[in-house]
Order: sequence, then C-alpha cells, then structure tokens
Amino acid sequence: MEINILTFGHITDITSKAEFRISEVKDTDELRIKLSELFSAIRSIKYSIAVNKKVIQSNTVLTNDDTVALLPPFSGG
Amino acid sequence: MEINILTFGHITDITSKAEFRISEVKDTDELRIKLSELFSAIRSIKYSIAVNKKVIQSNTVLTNDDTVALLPPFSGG
Amino acid sequence: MAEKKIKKTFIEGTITPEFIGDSIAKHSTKMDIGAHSIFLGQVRNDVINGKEVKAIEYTAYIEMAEEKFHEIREAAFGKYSLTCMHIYHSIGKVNAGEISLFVFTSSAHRKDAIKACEEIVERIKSEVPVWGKEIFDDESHQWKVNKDH
Amino acid sequence: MAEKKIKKTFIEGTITPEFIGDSIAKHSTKMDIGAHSIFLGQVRNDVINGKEVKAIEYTAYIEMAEEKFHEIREAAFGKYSLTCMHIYHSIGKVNAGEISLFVFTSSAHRKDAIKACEEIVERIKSEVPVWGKEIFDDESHQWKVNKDH
Repeated sequence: MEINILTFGHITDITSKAEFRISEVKDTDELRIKLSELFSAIRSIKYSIAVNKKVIQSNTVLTNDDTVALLPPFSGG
Repeated sequence: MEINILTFGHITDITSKAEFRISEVKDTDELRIKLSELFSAIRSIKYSIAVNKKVIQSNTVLTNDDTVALLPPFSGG
Repeated sequence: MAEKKIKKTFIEGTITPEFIGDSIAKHSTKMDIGAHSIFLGQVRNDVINGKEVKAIEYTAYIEMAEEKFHEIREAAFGKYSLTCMHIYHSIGKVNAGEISLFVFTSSAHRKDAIKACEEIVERIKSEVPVWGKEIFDDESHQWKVNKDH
Repeated sequence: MAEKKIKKTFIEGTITPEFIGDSIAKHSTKMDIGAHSIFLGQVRNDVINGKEVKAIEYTAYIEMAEEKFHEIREAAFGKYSLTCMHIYHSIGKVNAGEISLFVFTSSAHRKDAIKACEEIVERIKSEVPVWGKEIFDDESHQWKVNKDH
C-alpha cells in the first residue's frame, strides 16, 4: 500500500520535495508520526492534511494511491 | 424680516423656482404652513428642512437672512 | 477652498472605468497598503409602469453636500485606520449602465477598508443632499426613491 | 474543464489596474446592476527584523484551490442575489505595491454585493490553499502568516 504525498509552502522547504510516495501508513495519524521521523523539522510546523483534496478534521483511514497533501497555514490574498 | 429659500428635486418642480425669498415667518413650523398655502402640491411631499446647511430635527426659530433649504428625500449614489 | 472641495467629490457626468483604474494605479506607490475596498453605484435601467429608465440626472445642494462629505470623511478617518479615502459622486446626467458613485478606501489590513467603505456608502445614501431624476425612454421623468438596501 | 477553471481564477503575476478597469467597463452592458463591490489585496512592503518585503511569491495547491473557489462561488450565488461575480488571484511573483487578489461582486441593490464580497474575501483567506512567500530586499525569504483582519 502506497500513497502520494504533496507538500506546499514551508513544508516543501523541509522535505525538499514537492511530491513523493510513502508506504505502510494505514491512517493520517500514523502518517503524521512517520513524517516526524523522516523530517524532524516538520514537528514544529502546524499543518492540516487534505486527503484527495478534502481537508480532514480527524484521523482518516488511507487507501492505496490516495493523494495526501500537507498544508501549512494558508496565506493567500 | 426675510429669509432665503432654496428648493431641490421634486420640490423645485412644484415651486417652479430654485431660489426665492419669503417674509414674515418666525420659525420653521410657520414656514411649513406658509409653504402649504403658497404651493398646495407641497402638502403631499415629505421633506426635511436645513437652516444654514444644517438639517433641523424640531421647530427652529428663523432670523433675518437665514438660508432655508427644502429637502425632499435624498436619492444619491 | 469650497471650490477646491467641490472638485474633489462631484464629477460632471459619469465616473469612467478608466478613471477608476487610474485611481487604483496611483496607490501602487503607497506600499503600506494591504487592502482596498471599492463601492461603485451604477445606474439601472429599471422598468417602471412599462417605461424604461435610460438615465439619471443628479442634482445636489452642493454647499451642504460638501460639508457632509467632509464630515463623513473625517468620521471615517477617526473611526478606522485608513491610509487613503476617495469619494466621487456624479452630478448631471449619467446613462443606464454607467457609474455615478465611487467610494474607495485603503488600509494596511482588510477590516478597516471594508468596514469604512460600507459605512461611508450608507452615510452618503442617507445623509448627503443629492437627488436623482430618473429619465425614461419617452423623455418623461420621476424623482428616484432610494431603497434602504 | 479543470484547465478552463484554472484560467478563470489564477493569474500569473500581478493583477493590473488596467485589467480591473476593463473588468468594470464590461459591466456597463448589464443594466440591471445597481451596485458593485470590489476588494483588492495589495502586497505591503512590511519591514520584518529590519528587512523590507520587496515581493511575495504565491504558490497554490491549484487543483484543490479551484474546487474551493468553485464552492465559494456557488455558496455566494446561493446566499446572495448577485448578477455577477469574479475572483482573480495571482500566482507567482507580485511586487510590493502591486495587486494580488481581486474580488468583484455585482447586484441590483447594494447589500448583496457588499456582503457577498466581504464573505468571499474571508473564505479565500481562510479556506483556499495558497501560500505567500515574502521575499526580502536581501533575497532571503519567509513564509507569510495571514492575520485574521
């Protein structure tokens, strides 16, 4: 099982990649833990998660090929 | 004792004059009565009165050479 | 002085989109501005008793109107943190589809510009002695009545 | 279809005053419009720790942003009586003093245009995945944080 990760803004600076794949995470809580292990600087960033373009409000089960976006606070306008 | 009357909008249509002088009115209540006598069509118009460019809220004593404007409801913008 | 103020608010005929674009462009040198709020009043071709409004002819009690505009400006600058404020109102004839009121406020953060612009528009509609005469396609007319929205 | 929507909202670089003037001009044929409300976001040259912001570079999660813009548009049309609505947001670099957001609502009577415009701006700021990178005069940068006003 693999998912697509998209990063934006400050988080792209930390991961150095705008897009990558990650495996063996069954839900978004697990993903957050895994990301903290892979990129320690991400721990200090407040970010939301969108699964297939919808921002999730609580832990969400992930399925194969889901697109998960890591969204730091928006600052458009 | 004489005052200057300025008319605007619909009221000018009724008086046919944008500016004229009127005498022997000691306050704005008296002026309203006198105007109703002079121009019967004005009775059906709701209008405010400005004395020297300030809209008055209650009966106001007039003095010689005051400028009194008859203001139908505003419709700018 | 009174003459100068009159020029600043009343504009003979319609306020053109080019004038509005130019006004916006002039603010690019004011780099502490983060937000602009603009209100434009446009003449509608309302159909009243089967007749279509083709223009509105605006008249005003200019001297009193200028004092009111001044009072409204001062009040808005006192109440909101504004960098800039511009108010233009047409006098004379403005055709349906054309613009007759232009209120333009600017501030560092959006709330001030937005709230000030809205308040200024409300005050202009209710407090400034301007009258619109709706001219119909058959050249007859009636005096416009402002709704409260 | 997605491609078409993208063109409608995101504009590469700044939104020029001429573009805004032209957008206003296009509404003169819509003679049932009585009021336009416009919000413009302009890039400020904030000074942060002694360094001046000279530009903001905007990036977005375009696909999700377009869905959000669509949702915001539909909600505004559902809630308010609007004749027209246009939303433009810059993508890429916009210099201090230049415009990066243009929200334009039109209605027969003023309340609808004013309320809708304000609500759309609030929703864009809080719900649309766009990020501004503040670029300083020494070429260093920091990610912008939106205040809630």
